Amino acid sequence: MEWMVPFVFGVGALAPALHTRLRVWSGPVLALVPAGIALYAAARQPAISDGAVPEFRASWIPSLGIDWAFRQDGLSNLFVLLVAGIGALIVVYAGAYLREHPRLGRFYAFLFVFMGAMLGLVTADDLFLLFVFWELTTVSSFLLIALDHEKEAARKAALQSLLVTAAGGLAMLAGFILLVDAAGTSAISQIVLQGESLRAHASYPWILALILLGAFTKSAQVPFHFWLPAAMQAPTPASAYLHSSTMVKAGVFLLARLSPALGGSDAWAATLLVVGAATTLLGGLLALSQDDLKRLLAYSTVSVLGLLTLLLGLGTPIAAQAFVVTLLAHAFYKGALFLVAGNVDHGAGSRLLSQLGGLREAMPWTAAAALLAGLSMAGGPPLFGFLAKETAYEAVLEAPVGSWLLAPLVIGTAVTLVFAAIRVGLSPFKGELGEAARDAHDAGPAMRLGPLVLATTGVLAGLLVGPAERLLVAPAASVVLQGEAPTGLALWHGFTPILALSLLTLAAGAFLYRHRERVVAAAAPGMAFERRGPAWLWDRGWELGLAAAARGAHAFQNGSLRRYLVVTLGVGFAVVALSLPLSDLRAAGPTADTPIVGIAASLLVVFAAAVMARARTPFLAVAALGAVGFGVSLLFLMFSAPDLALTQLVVEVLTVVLLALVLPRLPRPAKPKPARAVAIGVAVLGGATMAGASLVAMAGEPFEPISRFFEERSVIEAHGRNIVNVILVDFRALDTLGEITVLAVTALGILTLLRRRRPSDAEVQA
Amino acid sequence: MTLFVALAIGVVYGVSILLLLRGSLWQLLVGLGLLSHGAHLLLFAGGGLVASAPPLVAEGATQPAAGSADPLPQALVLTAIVIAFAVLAFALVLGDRAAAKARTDDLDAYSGEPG
Amino acid sequence: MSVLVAPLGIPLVTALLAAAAPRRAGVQHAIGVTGAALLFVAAVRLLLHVHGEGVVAVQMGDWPAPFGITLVADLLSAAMVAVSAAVGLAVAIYACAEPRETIERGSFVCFSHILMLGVCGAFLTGDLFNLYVWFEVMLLASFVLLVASGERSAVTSGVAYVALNLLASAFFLVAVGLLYSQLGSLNLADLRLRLDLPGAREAAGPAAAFLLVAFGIKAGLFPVFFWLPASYPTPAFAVSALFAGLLTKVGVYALLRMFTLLFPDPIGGPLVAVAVATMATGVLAAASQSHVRRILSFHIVSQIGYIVLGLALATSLGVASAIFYTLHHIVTKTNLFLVGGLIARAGGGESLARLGGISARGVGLSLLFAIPALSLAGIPPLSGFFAKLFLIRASLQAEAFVAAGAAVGVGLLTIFSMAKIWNEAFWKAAPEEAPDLRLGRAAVIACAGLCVLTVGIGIGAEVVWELANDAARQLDDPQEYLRAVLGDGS
Amino acid sequence: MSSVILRTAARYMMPLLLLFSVFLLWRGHHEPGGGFAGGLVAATAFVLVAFSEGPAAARRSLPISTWTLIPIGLGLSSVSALLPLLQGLPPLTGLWLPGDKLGTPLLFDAGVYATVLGVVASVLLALMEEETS
Repeated sequence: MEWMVPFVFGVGALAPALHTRLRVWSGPVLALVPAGIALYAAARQPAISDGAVPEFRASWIPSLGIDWAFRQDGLSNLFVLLVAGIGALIVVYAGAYLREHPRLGRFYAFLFVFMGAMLGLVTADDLFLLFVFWELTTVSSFLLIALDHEKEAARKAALQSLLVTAAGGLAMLAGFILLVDAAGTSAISQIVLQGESLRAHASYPWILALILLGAFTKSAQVPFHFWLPAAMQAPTPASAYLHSSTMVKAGVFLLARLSPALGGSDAWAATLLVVGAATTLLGGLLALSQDDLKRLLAYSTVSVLGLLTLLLGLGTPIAAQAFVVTLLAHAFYKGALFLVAGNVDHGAGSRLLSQLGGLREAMPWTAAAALLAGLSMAGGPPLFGFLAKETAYEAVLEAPVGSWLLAPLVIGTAVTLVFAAIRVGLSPFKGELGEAARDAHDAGPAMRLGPLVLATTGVLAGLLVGPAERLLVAPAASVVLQGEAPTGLALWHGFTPILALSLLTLAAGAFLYRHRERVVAAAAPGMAFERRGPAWLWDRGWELGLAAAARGAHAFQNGSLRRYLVVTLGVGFAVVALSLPLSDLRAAGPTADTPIVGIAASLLVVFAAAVMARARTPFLAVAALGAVGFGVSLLFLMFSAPDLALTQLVVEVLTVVLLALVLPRLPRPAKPKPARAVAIGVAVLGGATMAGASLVAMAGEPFEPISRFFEERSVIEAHGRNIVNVILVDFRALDTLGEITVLAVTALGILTLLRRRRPSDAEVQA
Repeated sequence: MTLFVALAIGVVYGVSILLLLRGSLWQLLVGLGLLSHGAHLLLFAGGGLVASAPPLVAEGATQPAAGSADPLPQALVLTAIVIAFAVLAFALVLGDRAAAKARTDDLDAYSGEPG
Repeated sequence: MSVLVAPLGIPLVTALLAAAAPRRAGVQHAIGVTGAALLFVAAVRLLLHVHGEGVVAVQMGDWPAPFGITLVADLLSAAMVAVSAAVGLAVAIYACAEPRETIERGSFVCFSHILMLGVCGAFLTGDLFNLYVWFEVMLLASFVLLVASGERSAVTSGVAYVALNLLASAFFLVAVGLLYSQLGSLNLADLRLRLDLPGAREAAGPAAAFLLVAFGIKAGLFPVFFWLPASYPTPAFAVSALFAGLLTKVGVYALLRMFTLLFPDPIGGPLVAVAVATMATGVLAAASQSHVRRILSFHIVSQIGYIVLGLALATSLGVASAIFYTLHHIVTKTNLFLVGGLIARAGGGESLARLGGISARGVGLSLLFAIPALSLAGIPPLSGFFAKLFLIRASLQAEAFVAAGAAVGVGLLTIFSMAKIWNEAFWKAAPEEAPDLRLGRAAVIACAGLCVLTVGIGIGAEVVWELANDAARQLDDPQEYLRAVLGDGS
Repeated sequence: MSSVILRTAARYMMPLLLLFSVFLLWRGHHEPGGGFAGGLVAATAFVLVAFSEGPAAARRSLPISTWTLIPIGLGLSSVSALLPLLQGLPPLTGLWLPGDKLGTPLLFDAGVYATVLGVVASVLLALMEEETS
């Protein structure tokens, strides 16, 4: 099983090349890969249902405890079967559906990357490894939604889904880190054994909140549900695969996976019940008024995802069973219906219910699949969807808390789903031929295969409920429960209240359908709300946030070098000023002598600098700068630095020459700008700080400086009596080597700049 | 003496900051030239101000006279002076080239922001 | 000894040769790529040597420490040199596909190797003033590279770059003076010993503040990062890629070195706040840009925030995370700037509004962008994911919850930025007929090589993390460093 | 600028200044002076001539281009830095001829002298040439 992910990724990488070779056969050939994996998983399933748990574990990043670890228990393998099995059908379907699409090769590649990531996600036995695959599904979903990326709507939808799910993913990562920290291991199979101690852990509330955020965004729970209908921009095969049967289930999968560890607390139950209930209800209501087949299916998917969350929140054995059955049933019928929608779109040229009708004869195969899948969705016996509805009813009726509220809510939502099922499964095919379907034709065999197989599976699973329960449902449910799963799933339990409710639901749905115009009209305001709901808030939030960021960025990095200098100097000197020990600035250093010439030189520096501050012309400023340099040179000379004095003097002469050459060529302001108050403030701060710093520098010398060594060795070992020079060319010659490199670079740089001058002058004159 | 030198350093820094913040290209360049004097003086003064005792060894002696000035800061300042000169030369030529393109003394034209 | 000298000698000699050789592109590139390759080999050799045998030091001029200048490489230095040499090699190869004029007139090969000399010198020196000198070497080389094109945007932004960086240098120089006046030494190891004596740390407080300001500006911390986004988008792509990868990271390195070796006491809250502010302002500003290299430049600021956060946490895990992040960032960011050049070439500009349809030019370019972009955005299993994972973990363990939250939020905005470039440049239909320029095989090879590194640091995160962890441990307990520099007498 | 006095002065000053600069270099190891100061003084000599007789004349007064002095200087210093490697000593180790009068540190200083002279003279002359052109 550890080979599945790299193998599928590898196939994905080769897919485009394969596609250019095989053309129309690429779909069927590529489908062999997931089909093989599905068979492999199916072959293992009997053993797994008997309690075997194949494992693989190899060390990846030992210092983090991250392993390349996989585990195939009942829940994992159920998902492997779904992902690979449906994947095979989707690949075949896509090969035909997107036959004319110029990017079919890329589509395959993305799809296989997704498939590999999804397989990894459901089998990973390491939280961080799971997260790796989690993010890869997000990225591949992004790429698939915008396969037609010339359309702006597709790009926007892709970005929106990316941001919503990535935001949740990042929160979840933080939650994982805390969880791993609390549990002391990142192995999921270990973590789920520590439920009690984890729930008592101090960071449990954070862990729970952050991980739920990740699961809810991924599984399109209210208020993050909006990205899913928008994601219907994806080509239909991707919608059927990612956005109904597999990827959106990753969130609830994670909840199911971690429910032994995190579940069972009041916070868990309350959050999942409230969010799940809100999601299922809202999804059902919003589905009522949809005209576009895919959007209708998307909202009904949201509704089912909410139901699944709600069931996990209940936490009872029967709820766990209902969870697995609902999940399976939904995967079959929703996958089928999406493909039906694709066929209708393909064959009749429209996905709008208001334009469709009477396709029964033109599209018999598709109609048959639609009917079966729709019946399952509606929960009609003897299909698997019927079982799903019955167990779900049972679970909410027996809910430990709030069944008085949950039961009517779930049943009411089920009615809306019946209504939706009839509209999708039946209405396009019966009655008169719709306006958009004059020359409709049924899809070819490759596109019939998927819907028919999926729809039939729903029937078979219903009829063979016994084996299905023993082989698929119970092993998965027992993982969720960490214990014995309930048994006794059957089509016929006698005349029970639940059966009555079930039939009532169907009847109510049919009743709504009879008055469909009024239902659709009555539900339409819901969409107005939706358009101003979380999606609107999310988009506006980004818009406003980015606009504010742009304003902020522009106000800060505002293109004023003057401002940059003020802030840099102001902040710099403020930081430094804070560090000065004002209390013990000892003014009198160890040097007692105060030669008159020294005082005069200092005052010359002060005076010349003051002149510079007031100078309005470069000429005066340069002369004053020269005077400053002369004063500094004098100070060097007075205080025992003849080398410095000499060098400074010559440099000063050369500096004046340099300035005299360049400054007159610079543009001159029309009139000088006044010194701003803030500039004066920063200057005072800087000047005072540096005066203070220099006092600090002159005050202390408690340590013997390393230069004693130079004094002792200069003559004996370095054979020079000018210690400063010996330091420069021997003791610290590396500094000097660096310095002359700097000089050389500067000269070459100036040369480069000067060479640039001439052509630009010519340009100016031209 | 330390007070006078500290005063000189403070004023040199204050004035050079003022020049940098005038928003004028030529004053920025002159200010950078002045700034280096302040840094050199501080580096130099940090080694201690010792009058009339240069770190030279008399002919025939093996060590300088006791109490002579610390040679290390002098060596550092010496290289710093030469570097500062070279950097100032580069900054001046760059300023000249930039001014030839921007054709203004207003510093805000030299901040690299488009528009 | 030669393991330490080679990373300095090779770029110096290469630069001299390039300056002396004829200014023909072919000759220059031959010298440049050979020099960069040799430097890379030398750097890897140094890393292996330090990894195997511990900290190495060599006393220049054979004068004993702390009196002469010591070159010293611990794991941090060696790793930084190695990864810098790797991106240096990639840039040298990439430059072969840059327009001839950029290379010939700007003496790119000569100056880029001097830049590498300064970078390696800064990483390898064990002496404070010598560090200043290497900073100047690097800075001057970057000045010249930045303005070599002579174009208006380059020379005008060059003024801002030069002015602000000279201010930082002045702060640095004052710090050297203060530290020497207080402690009487320049050798970093010796300074550490002196700082451990009673009263020394208080006396050195102002010097520490000056160092913080100087390296804060160099590293591009909030609120003193102005010079960076102003100048990085202007020069040739090979140049800005070199800057993006290396310049700020030398500042970061200096911060890491100073505030572990010399001043190990945590700065704490204020620095965490600065780090968070750096992350946030950088990423928010990036989100509002619509020019490829401006977006990327602001992201450098943001990523520097992450790195400094690791340092600010002042835990061993935090420092190790910071080192890991730095290594990842150097590779990834250099690559993004290089690929930015390919995008500009393929789409005829850098403004997102005018770009489009690049994904139609083939899978290759798309992948070259997607890998570093996804890595920067922190998508697993690429290097950036682990970098963020380590950092968030370190923050949570240090109970810096706000910082961890900020790291997560900034991560989301980074994803947004990268997706924005992707949406606009790659997916949007091309607004106008883009010139069908050739990308240049050398450029593609360089980018692909860095992509492999990014994936490698991700998949092989264990190796790099071990390295970062060991490096952090050496910083945490400097005994080995001190012994290597000062001998057993310390 | 080019008054007769200046020109005459420059003509006599130039060799004197150059001589003085070499003297500074030579004695620098023992008395104030050295490569930096020497190189700077030599550069002023060129600037002086350039001011009085124009940059072209200043260039003519030296047999080689001021630009070539830079790599020569850097080369001299680098060679003296790397020479000790041949003996297995760390770079920049001082090697002295018998008598301790001549050694690699002096060669190094000569490199400094040449580099400083080359850089300063080249830059200033180039700027002045621009001015006159």
